[in-house]
Amino acid sequence: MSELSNLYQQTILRHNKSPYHYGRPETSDVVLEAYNPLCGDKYKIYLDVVEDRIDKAYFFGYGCAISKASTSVLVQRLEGKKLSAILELCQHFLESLVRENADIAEDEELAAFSAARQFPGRLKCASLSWDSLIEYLEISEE
Amino acid sequence: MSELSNLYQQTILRHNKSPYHYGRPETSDVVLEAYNPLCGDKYKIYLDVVEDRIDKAYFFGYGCAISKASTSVLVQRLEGKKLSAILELCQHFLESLVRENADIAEDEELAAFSAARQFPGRLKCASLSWDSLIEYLEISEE
Amino acid sequence: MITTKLPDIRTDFPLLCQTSGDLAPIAYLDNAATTQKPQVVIDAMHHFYLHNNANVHRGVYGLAVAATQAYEAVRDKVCRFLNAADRREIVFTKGTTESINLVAQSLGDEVLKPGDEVLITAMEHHSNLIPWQMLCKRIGARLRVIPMDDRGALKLENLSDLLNDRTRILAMVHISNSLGTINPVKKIIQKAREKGILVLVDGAQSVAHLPVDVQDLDCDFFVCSGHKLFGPTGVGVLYGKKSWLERMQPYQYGGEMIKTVSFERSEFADLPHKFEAGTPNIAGVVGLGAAIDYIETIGRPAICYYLANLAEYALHQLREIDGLTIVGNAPSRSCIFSFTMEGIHPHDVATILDQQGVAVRAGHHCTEPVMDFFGIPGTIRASFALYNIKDEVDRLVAGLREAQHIFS
Amino acid sequence: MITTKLPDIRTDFPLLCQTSGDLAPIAYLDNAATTQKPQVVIDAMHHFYLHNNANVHRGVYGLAVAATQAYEAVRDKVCRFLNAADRREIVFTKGTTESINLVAQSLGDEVLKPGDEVLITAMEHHSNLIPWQMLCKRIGARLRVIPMDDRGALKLENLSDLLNDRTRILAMVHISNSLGTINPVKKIIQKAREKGILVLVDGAQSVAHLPVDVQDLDCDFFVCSGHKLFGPTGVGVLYGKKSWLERMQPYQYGGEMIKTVSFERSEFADLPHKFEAGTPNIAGVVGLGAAIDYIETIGRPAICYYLANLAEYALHQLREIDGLTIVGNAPSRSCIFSFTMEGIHPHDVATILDQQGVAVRAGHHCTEPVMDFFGIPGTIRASFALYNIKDEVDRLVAGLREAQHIFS
Ligand SMILES: Cc1ncc(COP(=O)(O)O)c(C=O)c1O
Ligand SMILES: Cc1ncc(COP(=O)(O)O)c(C=O)c1O
Repeated sequence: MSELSNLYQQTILRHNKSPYHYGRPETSDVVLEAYNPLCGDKYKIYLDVVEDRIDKAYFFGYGCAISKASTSVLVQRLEGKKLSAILELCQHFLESLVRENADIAEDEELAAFSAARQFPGRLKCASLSWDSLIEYLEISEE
Repeated sequence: MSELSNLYQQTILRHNKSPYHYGRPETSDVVLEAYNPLCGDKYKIYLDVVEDRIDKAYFFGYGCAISKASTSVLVQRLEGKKLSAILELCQHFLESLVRENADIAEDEELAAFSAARQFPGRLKCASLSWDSLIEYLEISEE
Repeated sequence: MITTKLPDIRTDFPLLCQTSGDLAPIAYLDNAATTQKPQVVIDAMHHFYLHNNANVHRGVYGLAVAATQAYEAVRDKVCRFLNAADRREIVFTKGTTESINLVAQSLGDEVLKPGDEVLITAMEHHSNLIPWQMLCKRIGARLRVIPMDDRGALKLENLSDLLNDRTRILAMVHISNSLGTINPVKKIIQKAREKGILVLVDGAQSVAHLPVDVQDLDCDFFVCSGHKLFGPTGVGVLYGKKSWLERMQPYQYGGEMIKTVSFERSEFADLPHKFEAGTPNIAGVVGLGAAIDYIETIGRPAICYYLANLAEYALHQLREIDGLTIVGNAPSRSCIFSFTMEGIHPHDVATILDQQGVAVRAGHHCTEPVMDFFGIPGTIRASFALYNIKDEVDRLVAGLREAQHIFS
Repeated sequence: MITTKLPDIRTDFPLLCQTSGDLAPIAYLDNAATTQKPQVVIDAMHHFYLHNNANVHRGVYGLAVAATQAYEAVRDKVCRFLNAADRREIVFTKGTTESINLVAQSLGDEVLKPGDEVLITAMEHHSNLIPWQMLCKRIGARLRVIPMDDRGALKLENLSDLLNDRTRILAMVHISNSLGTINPVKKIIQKAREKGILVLVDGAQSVAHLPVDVQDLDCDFFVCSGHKLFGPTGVGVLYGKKSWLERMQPYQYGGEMIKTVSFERSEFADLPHKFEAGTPNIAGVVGLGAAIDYIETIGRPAICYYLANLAEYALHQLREIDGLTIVGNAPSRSCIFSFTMEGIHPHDVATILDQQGVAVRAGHHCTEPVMDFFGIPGTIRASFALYNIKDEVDRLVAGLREAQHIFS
């Protein structure tokens, strides 16, 4: 059961129970949808963007502990950051789901999801919201 | 090669080479078609029926040695016979293709086709025209 | 022989006996998705490829004749297995989904006019829903639904409204793959017959659980998949009454399904070949034959009885777990259990069970409208087959408690 | 490595090594109908059922993930094997026949209007003829045919007439299964492209003989069958350019091919799943993957070169036989030989050969119009694969002489 406790460790369970900025703001500049048709997990991510920075981030929706916690830690890391830095972070995080990534390994909360490497059936749960955000960032970059 | 020479024995080769009443009469009472869509063999059988007897029989068409010889020996045995006797003969012949049939075993020419029992892929060739005739006889009986 | 104990058949299924390190063998509880294969089925296909492999129907040489005989012998077997009246009523397809699409496509234009109605139930698998939905859309017909109650049992009070003068086709699942409900298909078919409505029964789940007699049911079509019946993937069955199959257009065109062909026109072959265009899954059909032999050696009444007992035990054990809600509590049920757990998402439950060697499915089980009805995004589903044992129920329950512990 | 001698691979194919009594092993010369399977292919399926068997795509547990990975890995393999640009352009079907029917059905209404034309060749297999014939009939379009000369080579002089403003689809066989002709598909495709005509290539015979590069060919669709490629029955491939596949309607409806479903409407999944409704032939796909690995170990250029040599030898030997007429003498030919024998019906030849352990096919080979063109009801066909050897050509020739002897 050691691999297992690695995936369902305190970080993830805690974020699942008390997700960061979980709710629907009345207004927001950007609303992203992260949806996995295979399992039905679906989140809305609400962003306020000021110039090239994200000012406020919220999310709301339904899904498993992994996808919910992963969205929560994502949202928590967005506020105040530059879009370019966020894109880089997302890319590092996605890499960490496939192989060791030094930047992520140092961030204890993000590193918790690396255990998903042992659970290929759950990788998409960890990456779901990050994938949507990358898509948005890449489109706005163009 | 002993099974083989059993199938392609003199009777069959001879009838294939010089089939009995092979040709198209100018008129005839009944024309039957014996057609195997799987291999393309196709014969027309021309019958003159007088009361409950077959008076004249001819055939014409194209097919393998087995089907041609089998049609030839069939046609040869029709003339002058009562329809009911022909039906019985046909049934005995078809049986002889599946298992020993005493009546057929005595008729050297017909018995030649019993070797087809060893060649399930060729059974239909031996029975083709006989099947069509039975179908016709059964319908006219009704 | 009717007994709560099946002969010790687990060892017939090699995958169920695999161990790695000191882990217990897998408790495979996803049989509604696909079943494991007994060694005899694997061997039958192996034997076919080693000794009989050739294309069917047109070959003169011995090997091709042997292949054809092996293939056609299974048609006879399926005919007996479903108690069809005529072997030509058995068409081999690649699975339940293809069988249903074939009927919807080939029969649709024959029987359906704008304004007509097709009736399904509230618990259909997507495979028995979307083909009819698309057909109705194409023709301008109306898709109607027999509703269910919150136990997941069909509500039949208004059946005579739903089976009305415009109803042409009734397509319904025999056993629900997400609720476990066993529908009273025979009774419903009788009602439909009185009004001359054509009936298709989706037997994907039922063939492995119940003895099926298509003449007794008196359905027009019955469909199922080999892979849910201990047979190989890629092979399925369409049973259809001859009078219907004869009226229907071919579904696919190609080799083996024709009488004559020219550039101007083609004439189609007789049943069942009219519906079997191209080289079929010959080895797969042979494997299906071995699966049927296997099932008949054990006996379907024995299987049915055994599973009923196992279901009772499982139901009792699952009900003991606080915070577990069974979805699907119809009075007549099979050995398929869907449930949710308070505060834990189905996927998390499935992962935690997997780590304990218990394989269950999580999700909507290709029945989204069922999930919508219950207002849930998905369930955990444990589905049992003849080789499952009480010990595996216990392992499931222990795993569920562990999940609760982790999420507590 | 280019050599006239392939490594000694016969022993890889267990059926080819079976002997009974003191009979020689079978000389299997019906490879255009279906090929024999190497042990590695049989073992791959065996291994799948023993270790990985589960349904694909939706399972969370390890077994289901392993099954999904095994299945999807073959998509990558096929993608590389055909050199497709994108793995989503590879759709698994049950065979060539289904692949063609899928395209004709799902694309037909998209591109074809009354009065339009579909162009095929005079040497199409029924599978690449009837689907277009029926489509044309349904739409009110016209089916036209690229003619051939009496060697069985396409007559391309009037190609620009045939590829005209009304032509929407060109469907043609790469290697004729009854004549052995290798068609200059690349050259023809270029002409079609200039006019924006959509092209489907029937590669049922070519994939086992030639290296195929769909991007180099620049065809819109390429179709083939696993069982003619040393893989299992019941699995085939449809390659289609993404832009086309995206425009096309799904062919079958059911599980796995949807995004969301309600009783009112359904939204379909992305490529390639949109075209893979229902449980696929998972073990069959895994077997196909092993077959591709096997072919690539030997190398397609080596196979191609080996077969060209064998073809030359066979052609020379057959020409030596008086009273034997080869049907199909195109300058560019593969290792498939059709012929007739004076005074002996093809079926009789095949039976006599069978008794000598030589398996050939007799009949119209699902190309009736080709037989009509040559004014014959059928031919004897000997078709060779990479495991065939010169000794088998000699056995064929000896058998043919024996047939002549019997009928003399
Ligand atoms: C050229 C050609 N096209 C299509 C087919 C049909 O293939 P399948 O029967 O595997 O669907 C064949 C096989 O006979 C063929 O040779
Ligand atoms: C009730 C029901 N119908 C249809 C299907 C579809 O079967 P297949 O995927 O074998 O085509 C299934 C299998 O999931 C099922 O359970």
